[in-house]
Amino acid sequence: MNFSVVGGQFWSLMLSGLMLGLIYVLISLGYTMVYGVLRLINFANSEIFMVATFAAVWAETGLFHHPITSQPLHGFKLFYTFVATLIICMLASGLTAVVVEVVAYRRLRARGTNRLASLISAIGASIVLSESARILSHSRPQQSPRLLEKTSLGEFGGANLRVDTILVVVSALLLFFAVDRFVNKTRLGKALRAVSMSEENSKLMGINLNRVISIAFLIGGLLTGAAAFFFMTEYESTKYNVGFNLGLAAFTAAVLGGIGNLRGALYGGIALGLVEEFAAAVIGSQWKSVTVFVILVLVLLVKPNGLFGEAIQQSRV
Amino acid sequence: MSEKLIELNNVTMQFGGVRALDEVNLHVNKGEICALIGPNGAGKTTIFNVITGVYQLTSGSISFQGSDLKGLKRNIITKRGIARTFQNVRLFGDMTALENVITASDVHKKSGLLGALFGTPRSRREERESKARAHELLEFLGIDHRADQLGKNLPYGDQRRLEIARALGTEPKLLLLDEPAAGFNPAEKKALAETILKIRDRGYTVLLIEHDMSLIMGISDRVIVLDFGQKIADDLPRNVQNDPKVIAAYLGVPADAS
Amino acid sequence: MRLEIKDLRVHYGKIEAIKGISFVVNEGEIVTLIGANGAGKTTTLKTISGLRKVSSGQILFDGEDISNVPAHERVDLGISQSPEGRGIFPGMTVLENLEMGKYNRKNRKIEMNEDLEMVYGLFPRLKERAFQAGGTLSGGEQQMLAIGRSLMARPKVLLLDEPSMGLAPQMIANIFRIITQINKQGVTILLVEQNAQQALQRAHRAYILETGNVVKEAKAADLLNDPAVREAYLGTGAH
Amino acid sequence: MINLRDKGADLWEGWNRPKRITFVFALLVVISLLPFAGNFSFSSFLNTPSASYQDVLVYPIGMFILMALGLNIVVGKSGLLDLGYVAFFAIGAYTDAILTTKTHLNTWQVMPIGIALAMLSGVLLGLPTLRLRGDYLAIVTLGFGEIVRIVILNSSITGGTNGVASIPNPPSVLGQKLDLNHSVNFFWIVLVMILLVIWMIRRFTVRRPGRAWEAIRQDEDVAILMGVPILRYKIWSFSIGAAIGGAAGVIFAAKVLVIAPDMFTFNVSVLILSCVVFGGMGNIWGVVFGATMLAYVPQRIRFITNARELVFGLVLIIVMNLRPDGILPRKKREKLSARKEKSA
Repeated sequence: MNFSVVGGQFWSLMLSGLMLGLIYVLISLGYTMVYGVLRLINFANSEIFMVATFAAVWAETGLFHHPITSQPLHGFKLFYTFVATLIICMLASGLTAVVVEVVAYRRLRARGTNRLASLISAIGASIVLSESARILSHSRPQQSPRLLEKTSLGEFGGANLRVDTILVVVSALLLFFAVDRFVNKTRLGKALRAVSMSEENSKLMGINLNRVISIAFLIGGLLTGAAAFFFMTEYESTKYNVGFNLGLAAFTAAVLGGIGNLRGALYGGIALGLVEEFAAAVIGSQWKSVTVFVILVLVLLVKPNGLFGEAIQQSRV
Repeated sequence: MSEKLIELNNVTMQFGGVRALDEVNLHVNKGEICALIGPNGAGKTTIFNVITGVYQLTSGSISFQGSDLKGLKRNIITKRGIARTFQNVRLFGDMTALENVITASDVHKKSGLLGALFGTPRSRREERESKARAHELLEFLGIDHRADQLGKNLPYGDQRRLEIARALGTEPKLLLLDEPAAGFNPAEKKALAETILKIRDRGYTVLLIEHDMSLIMGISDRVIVLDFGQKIADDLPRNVQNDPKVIAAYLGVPADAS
Repeated sequence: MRLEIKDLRVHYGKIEAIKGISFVVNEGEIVTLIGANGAGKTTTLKTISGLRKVSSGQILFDGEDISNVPAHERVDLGISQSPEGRGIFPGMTVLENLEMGKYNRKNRKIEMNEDLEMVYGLFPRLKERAFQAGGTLSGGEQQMLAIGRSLMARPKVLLLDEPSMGLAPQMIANIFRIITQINKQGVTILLVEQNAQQALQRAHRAYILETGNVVKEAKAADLLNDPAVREAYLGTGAH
Repeated sequence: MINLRDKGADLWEGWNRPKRITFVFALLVVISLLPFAGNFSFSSFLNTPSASYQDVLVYPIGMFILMALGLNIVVGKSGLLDLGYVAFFAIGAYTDAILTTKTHLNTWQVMPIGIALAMLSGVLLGLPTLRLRGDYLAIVTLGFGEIVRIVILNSSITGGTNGVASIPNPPSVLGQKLDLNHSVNFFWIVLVMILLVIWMIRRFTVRRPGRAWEAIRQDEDVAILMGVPILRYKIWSFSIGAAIGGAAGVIFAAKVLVIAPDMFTFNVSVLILSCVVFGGMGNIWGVVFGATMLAYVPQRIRFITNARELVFGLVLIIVMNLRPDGILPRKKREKLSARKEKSA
């Protein structure tokens, strides 16, 4: 235990916690979207994340042929790589999510089999994804080129305000508010909310249930893909099992905020990111995931509806 | 004065903006067949759910055999002597009829896992007794020939009868029947009426929700009418049938009268 | 737009809930199905709107068999159902609920204000509460919202499931007055109701249902004092 | 598709007592002689590319069957999805590894300790989490499995990444040596454990605990309204499953002599779950069949070995979509007498 660390690094821990938290937020929306319409946990979401990290590596090295060096990109090159890779990541995971829904959920739902069955088939899908990646990548970590300069823009209370961190934080926040707006203001978004409140009454409104469910998977996937892209720009390395810990953490964030609740996911993700960074600083980074797990169990015990569970009725997806 | 078995005092149940039960007072006497009727959405099944502990009361209290049921776990309430059937049949479909009943009668058994593992004398005796008693209950409901069939494979009528047998398996003092005649033809209804009377004659107290008025009028000692979450009548069947408030609740009042 | 039900059978799990019923709703009519609980009224409506599967028989809408059309497409055809009880979206505002009613309409945007005004005209209460969450409304207001929402789709046939359920008498009379008004604006109405007095006063024709069968068909007015009605609800020996 | 289990059950019910006893006895003899089947030239195909047939019988086949039977109590019988089953296996294995290397206790003396520790951790995990709905439970157990691995990885007593080496073999039983050259004896030990577990499950199934589990699996809400103390029975189910996992872990450590954290990943939990699901949740023979197939086939066919988990994933998806009840599903049957009556 080393509490003295916290004092000196307070603001830099805050910043890195915020960034990690926002990545969690985006992934946890993958869980939350699906949970909202199906009342089921999308077990494969962690692997949908992994797929997008691989897509990022492929796009940056395979498609744009950027060498793996510590030299950041500049100018137009940076711009098109950033935008194109982000889009490719989002599409990769969005499509994967839609396929997972068709393969692992749709048929079982039509048959009305029990929850255990769809849970197990989703686990199956998640294993297929991660194992395919393992075999294709020969279990080796995949490096991605440096996109952004890791230089400081200035200091704030001892924290380095780095370009990349700030860009990730800002983009993630923008994406979150875009989704929040989408769900609350657009016709499709409202259909998502309607289905989460009552399937039967949604049908009476003329809503095509299968389509809405696919869209929930798609949006969840797109966001998870964006999270994967930000993760790669920041950490620059991935492996076939990268989704496991991140998935667990993001799920914890979703539960923390009250699963199925958009704003809850935002608060839950940020809170978890901060707690994790501080815990890592104080008790050692190898205990990061233990912290996550302990928080998960505590929340489920004390407030099974999440910390922001009360709001569920209002802003459920 | 007959003895009150269960008593609901000012029971209120609120869901969101809607009051499903509004200050309801009612009781069931020991040994009677009491019917609970009322239009759709009047709160009848909600009464069953608050009695069996499925819902926590918003306010009010329920006393059973003189003691408060507040805060008791659902399985303990069953153990105290309240058992129920369900509006939509909810059997253990993958168990045989016999196992369904034995599972319910396990509530009063003492032997645990070690007993089961090593086949202690008590465990063997209890298993024997349960089995005999379950057969006896199935016999009583007229479905003992179905004992070894799976719940889900039983014909509909026998599923309903099995639900009653299962509820009786817990040795209840109060038996709650939720629309036991739903989907029955007249002959089946008649047979069911006789069964309910026989159940009462065995010493059980019955509270039933039912829509078939002729069935209710034929067997109940007392009828309680709910409307809009409130009790609007509590009387002998004949009186209830001619109570203007009850008729209005069911048939509505003419437009000009309101 | 004529709605014709031919020898319809519906199973609910193992129970045959509807045992071969036939009836007709002509254009411009209010037809009511009355009968005690468990007679199969709600199941009939849900089958017409597509929420329940048909076991056998036909649902003819304007002469076409729609029994295999998915529920969400039937709305586009012009069949709207206002569900039993509190079938609104509790977490959405009144306005959002009403907007959902137009979910699939082609001229959604153009017609929106017009239709909102129409619904607000019928139920001024909803306008006052436009920005309040549906779940916080009283039972009567929720019922108004459910009816108003189904009108937003500009249905040709409106299916009303127990609009009086759980309402105070004053409110019941009010709702039924509005139902007549809607009908006068040209909407054909199939009304399922337990409150027989009101339903029979407002409807043109009526069918009495008993345990999944039609037992009687008549002009609504003729049934008002028919002992058969009372019998259907309160059993034999009532008097 | 025909239900093989029902066919088998019909046959069994048609027999009288002496016939049944003869059959069981014969079956046991055949099974215990299985290790020798690889010795003949005509059956040498049983040997797998990586290991001798006798070794494969012990690990993975025997161990898989044992663990799958344990997990089956939790998932198949009581309907609780446990994705962290590997944790109990790891606890058993490390208990044996640490105690036999650092104390004078031998494997058989450690066995009850390993079982007790696994059970205890099952209870500790179960108490707070078994109140949760199914999918939450799945995630929490998954997390638990991971936590146990991380703790092992980061503790000094467990040897961290390197694990524990030179774990002693168990002492001889009835004069039969248990070491690398005597896989047959290990097989017999595991066989006895499997038989014990089967005996236990059968006892529970026909009596009160089995009914309670079955009721919880089918309809938890009704079960509690019929008076079943569901939390208590869930915890029993959980901890008995854990105990079997722990026992398997102890024997595993004693057989392989070296254990390391990477033997106890999430994949193991999934693998055992696949065995249960593939064979038929809730049915002993289905589980035994599933475990045998999924343990042996990837060993035998080399190209699958690398893609083993991938195949398991596919198995889960395909089986759930096509036969949600597995290859040999749980009791769909009624006693012969009941069916005769119906058709009559």
